[in-house]
Amino acid sequence: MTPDLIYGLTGIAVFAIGLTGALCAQDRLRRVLALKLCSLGAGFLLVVAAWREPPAAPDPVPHALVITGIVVMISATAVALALIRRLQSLEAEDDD
Amino acid sequence: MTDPFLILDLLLAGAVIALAVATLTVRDLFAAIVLFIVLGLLSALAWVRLSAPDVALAEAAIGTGVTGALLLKTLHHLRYVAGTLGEQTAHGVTPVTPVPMSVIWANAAFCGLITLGLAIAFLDAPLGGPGFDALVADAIPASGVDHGVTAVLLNFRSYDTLMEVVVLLAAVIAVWQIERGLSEAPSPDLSVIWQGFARLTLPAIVVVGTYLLWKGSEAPGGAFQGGAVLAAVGILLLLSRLYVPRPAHRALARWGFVLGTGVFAGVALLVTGGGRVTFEYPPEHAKTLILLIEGLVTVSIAVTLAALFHGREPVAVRAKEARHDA
Amino acid sequence: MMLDLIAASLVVFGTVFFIAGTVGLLRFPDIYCRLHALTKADGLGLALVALGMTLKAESFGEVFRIVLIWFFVALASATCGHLIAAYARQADREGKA
Amino acid sequence: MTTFFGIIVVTLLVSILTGLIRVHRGPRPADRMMAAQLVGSAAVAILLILSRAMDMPALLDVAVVFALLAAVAVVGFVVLASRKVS
Amino acid sequence: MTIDAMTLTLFLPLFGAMAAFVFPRVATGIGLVTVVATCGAVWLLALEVLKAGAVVTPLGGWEAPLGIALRADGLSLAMLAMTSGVGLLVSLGALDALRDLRQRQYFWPLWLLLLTGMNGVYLGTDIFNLYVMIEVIALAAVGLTVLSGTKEALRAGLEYMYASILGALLFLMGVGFVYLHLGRLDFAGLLEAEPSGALSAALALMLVGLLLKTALFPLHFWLPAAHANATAPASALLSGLVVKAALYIFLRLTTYVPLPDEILVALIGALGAGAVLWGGVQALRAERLKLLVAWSTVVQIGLIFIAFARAGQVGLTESWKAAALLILAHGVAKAAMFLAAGRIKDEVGHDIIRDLDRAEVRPTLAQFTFALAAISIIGLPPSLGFIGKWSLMEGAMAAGYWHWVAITMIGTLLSVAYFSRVFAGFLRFDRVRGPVGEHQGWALADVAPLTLAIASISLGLMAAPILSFIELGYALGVTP
Repeated sequence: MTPDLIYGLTGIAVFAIGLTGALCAQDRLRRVLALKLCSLGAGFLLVVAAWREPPAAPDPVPHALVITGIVVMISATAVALALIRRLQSLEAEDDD
Repeated sequence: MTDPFLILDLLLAGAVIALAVATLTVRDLFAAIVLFIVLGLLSALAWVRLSAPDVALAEAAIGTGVTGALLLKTLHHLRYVAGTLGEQTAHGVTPVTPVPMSVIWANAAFCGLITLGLAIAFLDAPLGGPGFDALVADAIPASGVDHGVTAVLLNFRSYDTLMEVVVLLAAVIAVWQIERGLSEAPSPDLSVIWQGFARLTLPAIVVVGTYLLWKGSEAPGGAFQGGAVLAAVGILLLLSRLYVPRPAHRALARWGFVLGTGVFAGVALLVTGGGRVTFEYPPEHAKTLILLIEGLVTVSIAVTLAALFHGREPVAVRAKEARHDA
Repeated sequence: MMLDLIAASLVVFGTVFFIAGTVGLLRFPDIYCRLHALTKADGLGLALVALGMTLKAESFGEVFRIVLIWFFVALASATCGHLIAAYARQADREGKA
Repeated sequence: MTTFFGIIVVTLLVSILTGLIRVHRGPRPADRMMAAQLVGSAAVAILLILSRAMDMPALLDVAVVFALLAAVAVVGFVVLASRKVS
Repeated sequence: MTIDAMTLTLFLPLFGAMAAFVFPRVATGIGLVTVVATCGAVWLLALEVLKAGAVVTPLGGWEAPLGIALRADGLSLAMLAMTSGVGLLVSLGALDALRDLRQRQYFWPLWLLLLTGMNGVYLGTDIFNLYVMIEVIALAAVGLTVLSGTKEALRAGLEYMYASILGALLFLMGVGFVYLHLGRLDFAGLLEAEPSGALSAALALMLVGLLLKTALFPLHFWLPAAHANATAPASALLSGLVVKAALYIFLRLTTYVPLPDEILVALIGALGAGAVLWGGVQALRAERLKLLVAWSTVVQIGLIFIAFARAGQVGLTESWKAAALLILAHGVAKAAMFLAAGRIKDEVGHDIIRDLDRAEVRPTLAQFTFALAAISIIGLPPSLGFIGKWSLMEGAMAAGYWHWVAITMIGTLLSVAYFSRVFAGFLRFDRVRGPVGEHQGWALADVAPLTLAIASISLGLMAAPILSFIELGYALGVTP
């Protein structure tokens, strides 16, 4: 049992939970959360792939990829959330 | 006796999975967001255990900090608009038709199958297997920086990083396009204590952000983490309404958004010539150029993330349009 | 060796405070009591752990950063305790009104 | 010493996980937020100890960021939650 | 400072986008100049490829796998040329179609960022870089989808956003598995790789993600609403160009890493057949013109996937040319069709098919354009669509796969049926009409779609040179 094994399986589980949520969730905000879980799972997988048995240093390339992925994901989240807010405002206007 | 760190890893892994399930199943949305933030913190801890402090920093600052603030703000907006902003609020915010349990179970079974397949493929793969380790070790002396992740982000794969900043730019343009108007919400009533807090912390946060940026060339840190920490200052200013965006500030903000991308792309083009291709920094100036790019990209990231949090182009709109935008 | 022992006991005491805070958070009946438990755990627990770790630090830079961390957490926890209490009281009043 | 640190860290983590029950149960938003704050502080403590146990001084920077963000999150919560409903 | 054509193709639209965003008052001018300049850069690059076969630039001087290389060959150039050519004409069409100042301000930066992303995809050779590029495309495309700001557009845009993010994340997970197994991320590494379980999982994740992004049945759920509710130039870009980026990556990946099993190839073909039938039926039932055109995109994508599967042969070595031709044909014709549909809606005031013949205004030229584009989409000679469909069926017949021939024929008949609903609205003269409106006749706005429609037909006459061009540089051959 090494950390990479434990966390690798964790990452896959988190990805799958996020996938289930993205397919099943109805609430708009909850779907965004589910997608964030997917991206977290992918991050786990890449970090695990970079891990080397200490004292060897890990491979920096996947770390850089995960950082890129995190930044890309917050951009996408921000756009999705802006859409949700605007949509809610428009729908509320209709109800009046 | 078993290694306590093994127990730590197992506990963390179990907690991460349990939190992921709880985030999607807990009925109250606010609780879901808080659980998600905690999940982000625990993932950062897990990544620390996997010797990835850079990623842990980025996840804590961007994936958890700024994202958490964004989610909380959106939830607040939705409940405000729906008129259910109270202590015991509605659980969801969008009108939904309930999904039959059978569909949920079918989906879950389907995803379970996928998990199984992925887990088998994962166990099948050579762990600690091939990678870029040797290539990076060979190339680092010529990269201009001493820290692997920074060398990858700003030299070996700087094209990816440029495009990543472009994604941020696209996001802020799209968000400005979607939402507009001035914030109509009243100033929050924050007491003297908060002002003392702000006076002490805001400069300290700026210092920490700059320190992270500067440190990136030899140790974990860098433009994205530093930028996110600086963005926290912007978020605090926006929240406490110490700074209120006005239509007149738009031009400056636009320059702020494109500054990093522009300089990054500009330098990439300017270094060409004399047998060098795009992005090929001359070795003797590599460190200077990388620091220049990082510094300006940090500024852009901070401004952009704060603008994404604010989430609207500050223009004066007609009263009817503005009513529900608050 | 002596230093190690002192550091270890400080860390243990800090951990005890964290556990106490958690128990308080779970068992205390209302929000103000829980807040009380929380701020104690935060402030003292982290202070003790940080103090223990400064004894084990290897360079001045590390000591400085640990002190900075403690300062931040203490400041933030005090401010947030105040803000949360004010928020809860305001919400209570509105609830009664 | 490393084993000792390991046991301490596990204890702190268990305390965090117990505290999460309060996040899940609520009932008020402020309760959840307080519990989250406790998680943040305990995570900072864990990082302080891990930085020695794993011999990675860089973790102190991660701890600084954790400490900052806990503050930002709570301030954000209070500000957003206390804006009046009109 | 000496900049090669390949870098220019990427950086010109990027700088244009930034300039158009910073100077919103002159965004239109900046945008037009940039698109024209990008066309020029693509032309220069095409000359280089004609001379050298394939052009490779290792960015930063770091060779792959550590660095990222850009590579242009015949196929990527064909895609680049289609993108910038169609993009130029849609930009001209946008001059008239976007009347709202705010829409104009935001259309240009978003469209130029979209162009950057698509050019990056066609030049990319690194799968993680492709992930970042499809995210650039996704965000810009969502921004364009909701440009009109209506509730329907926002709802469709949100669905599109969810589908896009999920598709991209599946792709990212696949990238993770590729790294786990191979330790590298460039195409050359994929080509050399030994097949294994982890690699198959990686490929499956990436391909499903791409199918979601390219909207193959049954993952097409987001497409019709998103494409039907956007403003006309945005619809033309989304339907004509954006879905092609994911298709292109699909084509590359399946060539470098052959699908491990014939059954999977057949499955993709079956999904394509499903798209042709289901999309055709939905197009028959559509009430609005733009919705019908959007459903026809679903049909056409299904057809392209049948072309992938047509040879029924693992590795798809034979079928990619038909697929490439269909991609090019659809890109040009669909852009023309959406622009024309937008013109019709603009002049008539609505786009309800049933009431088209009752309109008081007769946008004759737009209707003519629509009909011309329909010729290519249905696949009548001598259009490019016909050549694509013909080479698809020819190969299928030669290999004895009669079921694909039958599906293609049924799809063609269905498309004749649903387009005749529209033509009936255009051509019926028996009802009493009001006086002819003012917009009728030769308006500048009709020039762009008409040019595109004419191109979609006349390109069919140039099929032979196009075919030999896309083979340049071993586009999908042994040495990437």
